[in-house]
Amino acid sequence: MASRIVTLLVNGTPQEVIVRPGTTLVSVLRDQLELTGTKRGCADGSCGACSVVVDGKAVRSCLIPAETVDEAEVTTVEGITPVGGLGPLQEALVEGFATQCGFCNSGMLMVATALIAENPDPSDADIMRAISGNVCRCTGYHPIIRAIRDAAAKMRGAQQIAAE
Amino acid sequence: MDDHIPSETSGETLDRSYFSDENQHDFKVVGQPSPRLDARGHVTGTTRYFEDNHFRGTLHIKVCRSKRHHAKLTRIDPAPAMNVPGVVRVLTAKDVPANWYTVLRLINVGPNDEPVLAEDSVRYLGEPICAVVAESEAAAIEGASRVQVDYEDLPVVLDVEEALKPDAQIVNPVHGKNYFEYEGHPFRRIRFGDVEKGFAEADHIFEHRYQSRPIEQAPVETTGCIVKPEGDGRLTIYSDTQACFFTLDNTALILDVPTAKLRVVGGTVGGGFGGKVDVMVEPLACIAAMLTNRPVKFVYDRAEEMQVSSPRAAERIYIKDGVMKDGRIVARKMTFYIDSGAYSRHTPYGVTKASAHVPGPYSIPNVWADCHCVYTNRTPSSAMRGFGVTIGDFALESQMDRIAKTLGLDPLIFRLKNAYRDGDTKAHRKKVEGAALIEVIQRAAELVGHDLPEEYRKMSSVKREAK
Amino acid sequence: MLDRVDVPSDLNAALETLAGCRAGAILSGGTLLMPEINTRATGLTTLVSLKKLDLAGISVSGTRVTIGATTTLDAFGRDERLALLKPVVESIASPPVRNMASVAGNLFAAQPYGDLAVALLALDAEVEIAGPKGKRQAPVSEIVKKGVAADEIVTALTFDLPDGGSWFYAKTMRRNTNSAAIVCVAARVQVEGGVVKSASIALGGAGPRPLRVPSVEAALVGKPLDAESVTAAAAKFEADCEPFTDAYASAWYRTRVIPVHIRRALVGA
Amino acid sequence: MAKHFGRGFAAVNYPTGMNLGGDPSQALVHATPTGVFSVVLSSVDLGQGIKTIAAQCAAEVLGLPVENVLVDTADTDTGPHCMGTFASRGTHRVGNAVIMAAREAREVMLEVAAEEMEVDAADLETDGTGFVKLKGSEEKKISIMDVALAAHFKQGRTISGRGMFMKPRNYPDPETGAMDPDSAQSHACTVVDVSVDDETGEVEVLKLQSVYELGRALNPAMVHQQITGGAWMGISHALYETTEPYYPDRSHGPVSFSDYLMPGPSDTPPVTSVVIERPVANGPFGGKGIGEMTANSPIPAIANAIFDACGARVEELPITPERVLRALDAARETAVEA
Repeated sequence: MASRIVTLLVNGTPQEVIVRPGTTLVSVLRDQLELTGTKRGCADGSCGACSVVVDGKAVRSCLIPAETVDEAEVTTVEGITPVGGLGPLQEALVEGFATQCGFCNSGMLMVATALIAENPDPSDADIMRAISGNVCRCTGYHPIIRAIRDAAAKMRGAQQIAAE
Repeated sequence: MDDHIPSETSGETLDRSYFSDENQHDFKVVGQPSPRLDARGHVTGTTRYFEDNHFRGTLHIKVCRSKRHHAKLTRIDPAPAMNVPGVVRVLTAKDVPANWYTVLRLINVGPNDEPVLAEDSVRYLGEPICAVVAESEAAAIEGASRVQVDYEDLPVVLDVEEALKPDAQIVNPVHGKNYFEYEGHPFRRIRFGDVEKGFAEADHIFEHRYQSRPIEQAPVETTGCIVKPEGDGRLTIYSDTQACFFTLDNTALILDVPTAKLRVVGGTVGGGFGGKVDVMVEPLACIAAMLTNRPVKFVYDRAEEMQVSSPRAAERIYIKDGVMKDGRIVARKMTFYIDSGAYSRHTPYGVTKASAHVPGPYSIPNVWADCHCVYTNRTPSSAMRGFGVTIGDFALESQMDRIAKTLGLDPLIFRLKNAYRDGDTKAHRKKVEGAALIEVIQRAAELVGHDLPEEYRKMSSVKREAK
Repeated sequence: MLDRVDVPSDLNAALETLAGCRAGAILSGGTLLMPEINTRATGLTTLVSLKKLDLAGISVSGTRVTIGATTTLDAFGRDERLALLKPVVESIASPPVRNMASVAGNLFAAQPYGDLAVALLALDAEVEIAGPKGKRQAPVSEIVKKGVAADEIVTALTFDLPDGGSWFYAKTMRRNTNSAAIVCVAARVQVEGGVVKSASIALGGAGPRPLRVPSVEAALVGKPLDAESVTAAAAKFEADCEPFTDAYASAWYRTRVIPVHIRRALVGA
Repeated sequence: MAKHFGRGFAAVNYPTGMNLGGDPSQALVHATPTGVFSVVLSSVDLGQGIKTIAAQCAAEVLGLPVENVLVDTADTDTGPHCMGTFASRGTHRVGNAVIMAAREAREVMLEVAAEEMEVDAADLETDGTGFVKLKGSEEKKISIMDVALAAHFKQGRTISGRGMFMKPRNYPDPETGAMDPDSAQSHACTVVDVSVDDETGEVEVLKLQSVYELGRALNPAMVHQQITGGAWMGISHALYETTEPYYPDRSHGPVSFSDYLMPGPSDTPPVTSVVIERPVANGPFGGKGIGEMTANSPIPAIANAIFDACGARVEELPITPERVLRALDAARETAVEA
């Protein structure tokens, strides 16, 4: 059984990890890098709690053997949290009472981050499609949808101000 | 799909105009939408759930489970599992100091009717037989698949009414019959008034059957724990239990150790919904930790959470109602068959909770209920949000609708006619206080523009109108 | 348990590894295989990832489309030249899964998953396969039935893009998004002179694999494409289908609604 | 094909707590030297929000902004006993225990303040912003931080309190079922609009409106969280969920979120809710439980709306498209016979 060194750029920081064959990305993040914001809710891709952004795309980190993403750029919930504060999506979830048990939040946030990066003005339908694979058992989804839309609007506003 | 715009059309209102003489206040913090204390932690991924505790050298448990609904175990051979690289130990029933338990023994509900690990028989598909402890999850999975188990099939009981027939195969030998016994009775009883007299007087009889199926709590975080042996000989149990001391005390009984040896750390859980009140993972993880002196993690995978952890019980409910022409219900008889699966867990308690809910929020002079807690060869059921009531409400309120539709009565007026009010006596003899059924119906009618005649708009839970 | 995960950058190396290992499997998007590896004792020891093989990409020449095997469903769905088939892709799973799942992988999804395979079956797609003995081609109908050999790798898919008026696709689900099919209908129906000239209708959710319904197709040819003749033709589905029971629906239910969904797919309500 | 539209109603009650096994919870409250108050529990937050409710209850009693209250839960080495999080008991039981503990701590706090201010403790009150003040005066006041410092370093007192709520165990009468199993009842009425496709049996919930009575909404935003989430779960239970789709047969049990059916983000309608309050004397500031019941009334309301829409009475859960079609078939047969 040959372990391998895998190099990742995680939240902007270069990381080298030694992985046993088939070690999944979620395991590298949580167990080796101790970035425990990314959650494990299943191991089959159906809950969405482990969603992270790899090379600009939201993916399921539980379905990715680390060897296959050598040299990839990975963003986790830790990477979207500004020092000393909250990002707009995080702030909208808090203010909109869109979090209850909190376990789905990281995955939701990463999927929403990827969505807004690509589509700064998503419709409710776009948001619902984007998070359709992320299970939330507490909120009934509507507060989350609202929060993502509010955050997107705020981010557009901020961009406009920056542009002016 | 594009038609749904939740944020535009959903609305949330607090209306203090009802009971306004009772609900005025000058609180400063209470009644305010204070931000959740846990929200920032949740959205930054810094909230610490049990699995976020990381200890070097942690071992992993996976369980070898029954592939049969009901069988004698003629052979359990863990040796092939031990040959898997990374497997450290295989736990069998012999390793569990007090293998037979039932969680509600803490409140003197017995008998102990379930083994932590199966001994000579299995009584449901997925019942734990051995626990494989390994250096990695993959090795534990591989090991669990290699344990050799030989079965001799026994007749299977899956239907609750079949289970209660005199010649039915016994599911659980501890009970010796396929039902939980309530102080000498084969079911929990409610007897109030004379239900047969009520039926004889009634203008109409309505008799219907309702059936639900097991439902999974489905928290996004599955059931699990990490147990860490400490230098002082104690064990710290990082757990997502819904009840820390309940888990601690039950675990100590199974381990046969003083409670002072255990410490449970939890309190922050990724959803429960009743699915984390059984004590399923902590005892085995503790035993493994004690035998290896290593931290041990035992977390259900999603399939275990779906099919092996206790669901909301399936219920079969018969309701017979006697109703007068004017819509007054004069007698209600309910028979519940609540499917406990192979063992008790919390279901005997839920059955009593179901009985206390009969006949719903209505004042009915004659009420009868027989609430059976039935053993079958399926995954034991246990608590879930609304335990004992949710399915009863489906049956009761479906029944109410059928009566109203058949008699041509407005569905809200029919409920108002029968609604309980302060001072009424419920079927379980408790005096009604703080009733507000009438008011929520009145406010709902207003909310949806459903016209109610004035006499029904004027009704009050606080007192009955003079006749 | 896995003792090797290879990420070769050369197809021959991948084929060699696959041929030389005891219990190997191809890893493409991982959305079908990894759940198995994560939760069950699969017996697999080697994974050969196709990720660096340069098999992703879409080329269109006239109406002929060639899609590399590891093209993600997401990339497929974004290609403006394939906009007609975008609804097929968007009916599958959720965006993060589509960001991973590959076009070729969908051919091996167990029913009632594999909606792209249903569409490709209606399009009479061809599958390009590389093996130790070289390359071969096979119709998608054969691949969804028999699969490929353990030492072979699907490298590409080719098909003719239908024109908008002749293409029909409708997937009935239990949820609006992210759901397997109750029934999935994909069809290419050409109408000439007011009557159906040719019909190629494929169904998902109607049997153990994506299947064509020749009895329905035959009954439709020569008839106008209207509710009446489609209803009559759809009624013949049973000769070609083996509806099954799963957690989503019973065989009884699928049998009952298959003709309804064929009609709705082809002529709307 | 036709789409049929219908409306259904359901009205329910739900117990707060369940004391058939005894149902206690405890809380400890103490001040830090700088006047931050720590509430120590072993209660579990599953997402329902007990940490926030405990902080609000303590802050209200102590007269502090909620930011000055910390909640430490749950460690069995340090936290006092709590029976657990279930039976819609958290707000009621733990809330009451926190209030009792906070009152005891408040009493000491006022005594310490009285000594510092050289007035009678009975003449003092809190202003809710972190000061203890003389009743009727705006000038004569002392910050709670100064009170705590004085207690710790000058007067040598602990500003702390112990709280407990227990409704003693009740035993049902085996013959009649007479019992006193709970502390209060909350109430709800739900109105649901649906459409039913009579060819496929598919049901769409178009609108869900509810009115709840729960004593006192201690945190209205969190009450609405429960209502919105519970409505979703109610729809899910009504139309989608089971681990045994062919019960009592055990085949085809789902094992992942791919095959265990629940509605996704685009499958449920907007939820409108109104909350009315009838405070209960035994509750924390009049509050009762609402956590569990929000999934209950939507289920029969949906069943009844389906009947209203198309005459199909489905007596089984979940109300799958298949069961709707079979009920429609049965209704048609009955109509033909009639």
